[in-house]
Amino acid sequence: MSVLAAAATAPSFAFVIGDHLPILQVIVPLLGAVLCALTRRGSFAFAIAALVSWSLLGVAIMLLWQVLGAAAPITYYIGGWAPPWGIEYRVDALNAFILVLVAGVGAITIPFAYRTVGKEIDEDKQSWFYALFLLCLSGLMGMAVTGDAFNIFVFMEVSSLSAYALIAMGSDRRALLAAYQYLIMGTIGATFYVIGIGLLYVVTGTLNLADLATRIGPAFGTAPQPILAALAFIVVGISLKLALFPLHLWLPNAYAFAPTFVTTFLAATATKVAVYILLRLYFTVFGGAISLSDLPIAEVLLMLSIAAMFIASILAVYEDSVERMLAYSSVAQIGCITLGMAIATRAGLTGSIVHLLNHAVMKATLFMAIGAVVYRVGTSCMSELAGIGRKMPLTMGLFVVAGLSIIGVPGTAGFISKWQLGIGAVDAGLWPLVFVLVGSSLIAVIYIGKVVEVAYFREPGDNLADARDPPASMLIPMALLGAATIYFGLDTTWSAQIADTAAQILIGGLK
Amino acid sequence: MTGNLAPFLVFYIGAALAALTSGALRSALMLCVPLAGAYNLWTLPPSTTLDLQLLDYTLQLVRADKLSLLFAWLFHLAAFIAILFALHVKDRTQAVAGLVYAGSAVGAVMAGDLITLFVFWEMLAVSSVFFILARGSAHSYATAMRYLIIQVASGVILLAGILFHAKATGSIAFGSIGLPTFDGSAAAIGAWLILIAIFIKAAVPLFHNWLTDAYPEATATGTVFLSAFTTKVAVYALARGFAGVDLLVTIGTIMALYPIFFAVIENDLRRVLSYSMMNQIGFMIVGIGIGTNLAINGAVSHAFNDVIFKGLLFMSMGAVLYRTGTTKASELGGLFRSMPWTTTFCLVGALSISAVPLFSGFVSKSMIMVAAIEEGHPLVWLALLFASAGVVEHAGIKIPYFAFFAHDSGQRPKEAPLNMLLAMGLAALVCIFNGAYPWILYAALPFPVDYAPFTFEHILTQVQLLAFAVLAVVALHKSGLYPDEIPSRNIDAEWTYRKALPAVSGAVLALATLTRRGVETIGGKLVSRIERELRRQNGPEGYFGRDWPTGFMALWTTAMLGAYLLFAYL
Amino acid sequence: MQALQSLADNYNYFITIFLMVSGLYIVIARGNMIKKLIGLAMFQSSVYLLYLSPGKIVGGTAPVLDPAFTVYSNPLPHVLMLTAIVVGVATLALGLALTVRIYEAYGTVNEDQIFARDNKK
Amino acid sequence: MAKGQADPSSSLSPAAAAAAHGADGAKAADKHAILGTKSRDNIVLYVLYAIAAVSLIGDFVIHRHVGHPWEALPEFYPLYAFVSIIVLIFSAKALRKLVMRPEDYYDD
Repeated sequence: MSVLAAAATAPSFAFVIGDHLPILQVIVPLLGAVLCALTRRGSFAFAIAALVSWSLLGVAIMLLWQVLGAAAPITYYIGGWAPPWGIEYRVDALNAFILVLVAGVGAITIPFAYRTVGKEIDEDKQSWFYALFLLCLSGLMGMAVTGDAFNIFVFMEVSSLSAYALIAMGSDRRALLAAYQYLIMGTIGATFYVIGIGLLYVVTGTLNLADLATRIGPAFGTAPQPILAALAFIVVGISLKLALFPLHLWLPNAYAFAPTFVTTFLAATATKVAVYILLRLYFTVFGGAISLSDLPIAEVLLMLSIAAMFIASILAVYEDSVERMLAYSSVAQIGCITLGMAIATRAGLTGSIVHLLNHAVMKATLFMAIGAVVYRVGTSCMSELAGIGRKMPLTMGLFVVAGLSIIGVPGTAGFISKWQLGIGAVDAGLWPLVFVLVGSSLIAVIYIGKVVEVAYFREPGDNLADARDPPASMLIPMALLGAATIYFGLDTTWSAQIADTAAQILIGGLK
Repeated sequence: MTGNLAPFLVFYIGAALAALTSGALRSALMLCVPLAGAYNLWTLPPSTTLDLQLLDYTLQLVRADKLSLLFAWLFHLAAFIAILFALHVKDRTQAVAGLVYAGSAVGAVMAGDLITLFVFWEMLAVSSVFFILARGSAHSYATAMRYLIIQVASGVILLAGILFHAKATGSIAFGSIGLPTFDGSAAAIGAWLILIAIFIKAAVPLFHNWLTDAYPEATATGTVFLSAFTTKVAVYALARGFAGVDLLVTIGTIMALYPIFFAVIENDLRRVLSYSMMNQIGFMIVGIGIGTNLAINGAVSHAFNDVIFKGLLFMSMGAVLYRTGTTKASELGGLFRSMPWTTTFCLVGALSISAVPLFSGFVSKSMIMVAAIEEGHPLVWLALLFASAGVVEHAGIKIPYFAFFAHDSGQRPKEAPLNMLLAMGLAALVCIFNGAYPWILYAALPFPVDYAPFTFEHILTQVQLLAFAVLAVVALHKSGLYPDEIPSRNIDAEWTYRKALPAVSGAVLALATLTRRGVETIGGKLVSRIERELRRQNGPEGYFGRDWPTGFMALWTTAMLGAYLLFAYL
Repeated sequence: MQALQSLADNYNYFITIFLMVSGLYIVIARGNMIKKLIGLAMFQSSVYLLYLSPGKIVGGTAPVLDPAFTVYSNPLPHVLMLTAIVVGVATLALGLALTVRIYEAYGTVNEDQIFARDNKK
Repeated sequence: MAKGQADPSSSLSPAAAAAAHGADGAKAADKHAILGTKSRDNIVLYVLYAIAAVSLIGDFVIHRHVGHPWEALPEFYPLYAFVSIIVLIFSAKALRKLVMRPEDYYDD
């Protein structure tokens, strides 16, 4: 409220905008989507999408700035209705961080869309494509910004429905099946979530997250079981959305057959926002009210995370399609993130949160690099990419940089995450997890190594005759995120330190 | 760092340039890299550091103190000699790998913190493997992969250790770590993990087989590079982190003894040298374990001398391999007739490693011996005396004898190429110079040297030892009791993972599949079987990898929900 | 007897659970994609009941302020479910559209046959 | 391929073999001489003997600072070295029985 109060005393334009930043995160892409849908030319739609993404990043950064400067979370009441009756948007360091992450990935990768969409999507569908992209973006931003449990569901469905449609636009017919499967699983996940929220509403009578956190405790005393059931529904529902092993089965095909840009964007953002929701509900809402050991969620999460880090990594080793390989690698990396959650200490959560960012950055780079290869060569099958490193030196160079980060080589962002998670594990006395982290990195050496071997140590075949680095519009986003991979490996002011603040918020509310 | 580059960067830049050039230009450029590096090192202001902030830690990319500078100088010298020796090789990969490898070694010894050390530790592993791969045979490929796995594993263990160490001490600075008793605390786990990682890299017995496996398999010039850096970085790391740890005295003694028995009966002369290398590192580790100023000085100076004389011996064997295509004692002999220079240089190396007075081994090894006896380790001292006699036998006599003298094999290969001779000559010169005038080396040692090598007493002791060791060999020869060179393969600890492990797991697997053709005999088969099994389960068609119907996914979800609900209502 | 009584008292919840479980079962067990979607729709419908039944108060009226009434139903679940119904309709529509496209591409809407056709290729 | 254990007749070292064939004449001796001719071999051996002998005397001339009681024993070092080598060689020969395998032992 402090910001609103300040606005009342000094009603300049800048302050008016400053007051409404949270809602702008949702409204701008939503309006952009409508505009895109109205245009009939792909390039117009692209221009709108690019403008929206860039301005969204600006807004998100301003919001983060405000939050870091403010003592309390920034709140915003939709339509002026005060919570718990009205919908409240509530931004603290954690979701401001997520907002910047999502908006940042959107803004940096959007130029990449221009060429790939031009090639992969029919001209008459391009404006729809961008409209869907902006809808998806709006949904993801909405999930991150809102402080209302049911509102999360709505935005989850906005982003998911548009994601299904986007995936279905892939050129391979298998994209349709992947989208269908994702739709069924996504809907089950979302429905589980909404069932959980419904149960909570029945026992507490509120949907506001902050309000829930205070009311669950008393309600738990009278009726513990509905609340535990709600927790179970919510955790499983969101686990599906974030592709927690073994609920990840929808993910590889969805990522492999979606249009390149969609893969890049979703891989970097969709699962991350789902993780955020889980963190928020598990720690802030439930953790503040009940003892988290009433359900063995941390234990199950720990086991599944370890399984993900190993099994999914090994799956990645045996994939011939680099896109599917990266998809499995994502499942493994999500395992790293949930591992930090399961450790549930400040250091572990810092590892989780910083890995949200770092993984988004490096996986987006990898998917863009391989997308550029697909753009030039038409396939991502390793058997047909021998010698690609010599034909597309910049692209594959960036692939290697991001690959090193996946492995966790010092000097890259991946190392920071792994290190932080390792510290978290030692801190919590779970030191065998250090070997789990290190072991899964070793497997990552193998699958990244396979690509490097194919790309650099073999003679290029005839099918690569006219392969060359992609145009600047694709190369620059790649290079930016590649540079970010290194930057976040060297300077952690904007990653680990904010993540630490966010982890403190999560841990601080624990009962 | 005014106007100076970080020392490792000189090599890395050189490697980049070597990747872009070819022919004589590249050769010239490569020779210039260690020279430029040396100039850079010379002008480096004293106690320079280069810091970088990471998380809550300070990375110290460069730390110049006496210990690190000595090793840095050594590696520059070794790199120059090895590059000169390999100058005729027209292989870009080996050229680049060599410079990266040398640069990583320099980087590792100048690293002021453990994370930087780890980075270079892994860089050493990755860059050095190309020398084994470059041999180009299926055999060397398998060897290279075994080598790489062990080396990378060492790095990974190091990283895990660093994590615990950092957690326990709150610092990643690479100083004295010491070895607390193992009580399960983070500090103890960290120290032990780091120590084990270093042991692997130092080829301590039972962790050593990558060395005797890989070094004889590398190219003629590659082994010269390999012999110079990896293990000496490990020695440096021990000296820095674990000086004065009692365990090292025991381990070093075992390490000095264990390989000499194998060296006597080994037929491949480059493998003999590999065993000899372990033996010499054993001496150094004893010195580090004793931990007094004299002992550390001895260990460090012996590391310096060992790189040069062992490099010289490997070079002479490399020249033999280059000219005759083999280093098997049973196929060589009498080469001194056509390779007189190589023979001479080899003899200088042999005299140096045998610690003959006025050759370099004498001025450094005796320091360790004296320290051992002065610090009250009589058994260690006796064992090291025994090992010294063994060195005379396998490195002082066996290597030159079977390659260049012995019975005439009838081969009359050409003398080694000029660049090889120059490289060997330079190394021989350093051996003699350090042996006859050790004061410059002594001045560079980490602690002030209060030791006089050339007393009558020391010289007499050494001459007696040497003369009667040689006499014993001659006597055994004359009486026909000396073991013949037999084309053979001696199994060593690698047997456990190349034979026993596969056999055991093969047996287990055979039980499962009942009628497999008996117990598997070689590691490759096992690996491929495990691999096949993994692929069957995890490949694109495998259980987890295949496409699943939506219903199956939904079932998993429901099962998970059911499990949670069960917990909730129980 | 008491069990029967509680069954009768909470019949709305049992209908909800029945719908939920049978909807999920159809999603799991049926290979036909349209049937799967129908199952999914049933599954979602159960949620509407879950929210609405506690919101309805017996004897309560619509929440329009009038001095004649003092007992109102909770309007919020109704509003929420309006949104959920919209979401459900959109999901179903998108799912059916995808099924149509799949039928065009594969000539079948049976998942097993689709797998068979993809693997043959 | 396995040669098995060396049988006694073939285990003669080249030097010993040279000694055994010494009577065959200068040419044969040249072939088996280590340094080309028998006389060169002998010079080296005589030098070695001389050094050994002188070093034995040294023990009585030069005062040794004793760090270990055994060092005070007369001719400790020569004896220790000589015995060491004998022990070493015989242990190594025994070791051979344990570890020696055909050259292609690890190959497929």
